Amino acid sequence: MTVAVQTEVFEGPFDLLLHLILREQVDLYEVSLSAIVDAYLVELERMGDLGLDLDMATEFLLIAATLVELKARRLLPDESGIDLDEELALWEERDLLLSRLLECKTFKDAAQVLSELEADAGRSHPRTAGLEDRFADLAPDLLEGVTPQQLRDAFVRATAPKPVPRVEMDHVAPIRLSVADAVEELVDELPRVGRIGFRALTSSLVERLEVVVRFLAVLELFKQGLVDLDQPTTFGEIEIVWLGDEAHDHADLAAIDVYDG
Amino acid sequence: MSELPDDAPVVAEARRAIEGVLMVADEPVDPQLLAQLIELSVPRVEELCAEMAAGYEAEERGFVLVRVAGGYRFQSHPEMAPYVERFVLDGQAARLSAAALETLAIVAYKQPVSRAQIAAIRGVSVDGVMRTLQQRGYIDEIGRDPGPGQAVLFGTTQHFLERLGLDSLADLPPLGDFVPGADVVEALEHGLRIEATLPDTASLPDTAPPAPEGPDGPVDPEGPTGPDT
Amino acid sequence: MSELPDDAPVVAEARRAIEGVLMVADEPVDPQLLAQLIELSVPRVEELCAEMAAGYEAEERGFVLVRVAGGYRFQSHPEMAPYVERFVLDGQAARLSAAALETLAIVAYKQPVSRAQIAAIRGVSVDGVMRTLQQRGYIDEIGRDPGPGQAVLFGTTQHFLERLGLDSLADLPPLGDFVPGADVVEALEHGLRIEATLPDTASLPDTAPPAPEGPDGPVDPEGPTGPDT
Repeated sequence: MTVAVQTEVFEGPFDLLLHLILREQVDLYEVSLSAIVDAYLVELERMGDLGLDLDMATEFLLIAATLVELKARRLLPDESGIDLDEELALWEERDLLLSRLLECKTFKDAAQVLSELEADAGRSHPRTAGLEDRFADLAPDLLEGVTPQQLRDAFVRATAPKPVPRVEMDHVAPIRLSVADAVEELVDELPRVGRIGFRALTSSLVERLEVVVRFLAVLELFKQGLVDLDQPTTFGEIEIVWLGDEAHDHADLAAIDVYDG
Repeated sequence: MSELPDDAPVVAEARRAIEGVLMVADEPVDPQLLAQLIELSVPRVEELCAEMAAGYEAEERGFVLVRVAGGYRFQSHPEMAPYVERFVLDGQAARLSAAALETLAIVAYKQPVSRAQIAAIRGVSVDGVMRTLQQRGYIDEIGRDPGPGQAVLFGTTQHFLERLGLDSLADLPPLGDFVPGADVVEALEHGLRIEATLPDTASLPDTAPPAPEGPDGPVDPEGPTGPDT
Repeated sequence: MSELPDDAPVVAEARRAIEGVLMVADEPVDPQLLAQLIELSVPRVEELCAEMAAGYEAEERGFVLVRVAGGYRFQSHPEMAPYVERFVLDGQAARLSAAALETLAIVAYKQPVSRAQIAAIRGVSVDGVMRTLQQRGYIDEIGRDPGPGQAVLFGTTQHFLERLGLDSLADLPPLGDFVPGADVVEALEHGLRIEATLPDTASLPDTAPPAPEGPDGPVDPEGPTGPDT
């Protein structure tokens, strides 16, 4: 089951963020962006090994994007350029993220206790032997009230295919853009420009989701060794450098289909 | 008791272990198996069980430890039968569990069928349920598989037909349209994935026919949570 | 024991009857039903069961009498697990994954709750995990949201209580116990600190929502800031 993509340590993006902040005592403003992105990349890679869950991957990236946004504001203290509404929105975003992290932590701890309860209870096994034969005739007829129709329905139910574990993607469906498409665009575009900043690469995009998909596509290319990612200065722009040759064989990109539900 | 003092802790532990195991066993437990579990000799185990049985009787417990069908098991004390009878008559929900009904349905429609075949369809062990059904006289052994292993084959009984008000098996409601498609059956039998073949997955939640179409499985009346949240 | 001498035979018989009935039960038996069977009051039955349970423990039996999911049943003693587990090996359900446990915790504490609400808290889609939990009988659909969309609402089952050894949901440790302490909140706030860039920092405290609402705070009505935002 894909959602059971359980890395040993992190169950999801909140988890990783919780970990980064609480266990590593990371101050997101004092650590370099690349460290955080690296941590997320490592997680993505681990997830990839286990069969990537696009949902979770996207969520990871969204959180990463939020963090980048938070950091970006911090790093560009151009007061004239920042509009009040945006600033307030940022605060709201932060508080939302904060309360979600707290909620996540609460249920994580609660789950731990439930798990202990179950483990304790699991050491004791119930008696289920049931009725002894000598009482069998006594019990009222168990088929009382059961119709042949119900029996047929039960058969249909019993023989219906059991849900097959698989990557759930339908709910990401209304996307007009897929990672595979984005990769294709990039493979088309990057050889021509050679080197480009991520910001420039996404400047024409309106929706956050599009940016995320683009980001995911960049990561995919990085994973495949077709681009190099560089962040020349701490907190700086991410630079993407094309490593592949001019006419990259698209067939090599077949693997991306994994993302594409 | 005849143990030497040194033996006492071992014996006490062995008794507890036997009590624990017999409490959860659905079937009489072979003394051989008990001996293996608690690492004592079979005669020693039998001696212990006899002592325990006598002990329960002496303490006037509501249960007894008996040796039946080649093994030991706990059962209610015969003198408690009036209470147990009342419990059976008033208390026990007088209906088949969903699991039992499904198992019975499989036997009815697929007979002759072996336990293993039913377990394969249901995806769980069906021993307990099969025993109940047999105990109730709804199903019975009707032969043996000629193949290797000679698995016992089960079928429904005359009593079953009577209870359902049917003259013969031919009167069972036809499965008709509800028979899963050949691809589905095959996929089930081979434990394969069924790939969605509908062209427009985005519209699936609304248009997908009820049961066993896609890999999403039949049970999601709400449709995928997602875009509509 | 506190019974008057006159009471003694009645009590002894009641104990035996309870033992006998529980021996043939395959699920926890409601004290109400026991009371009816042995013609004593429910509190009296509960008192007796508690005494019996304490008695078995004192006698170092290999089994225990527990109250779980609203009823009484016999179980093997947890200390006998090493023996019993070798015996009931195949009956062992696989442990729940961390994801499943966290989802289960949300359902347990927030029920009735919809898939979308859970996904909002978890930050990931929970469809697969929910299906696993439902298949394994821990949760079930318990109704529909009266609001628009009529989302299916989920809650925990009887089986959940049995698996966790709880008598009722009231026995769950209070959620308040798990709300992160001030140190954690502070660490998180620090980690997500935004340095004010507005000219007038004094106005910030008003506009920024105060402290986080904590886990019981409003769930993001828009669902996860997921792919669909």
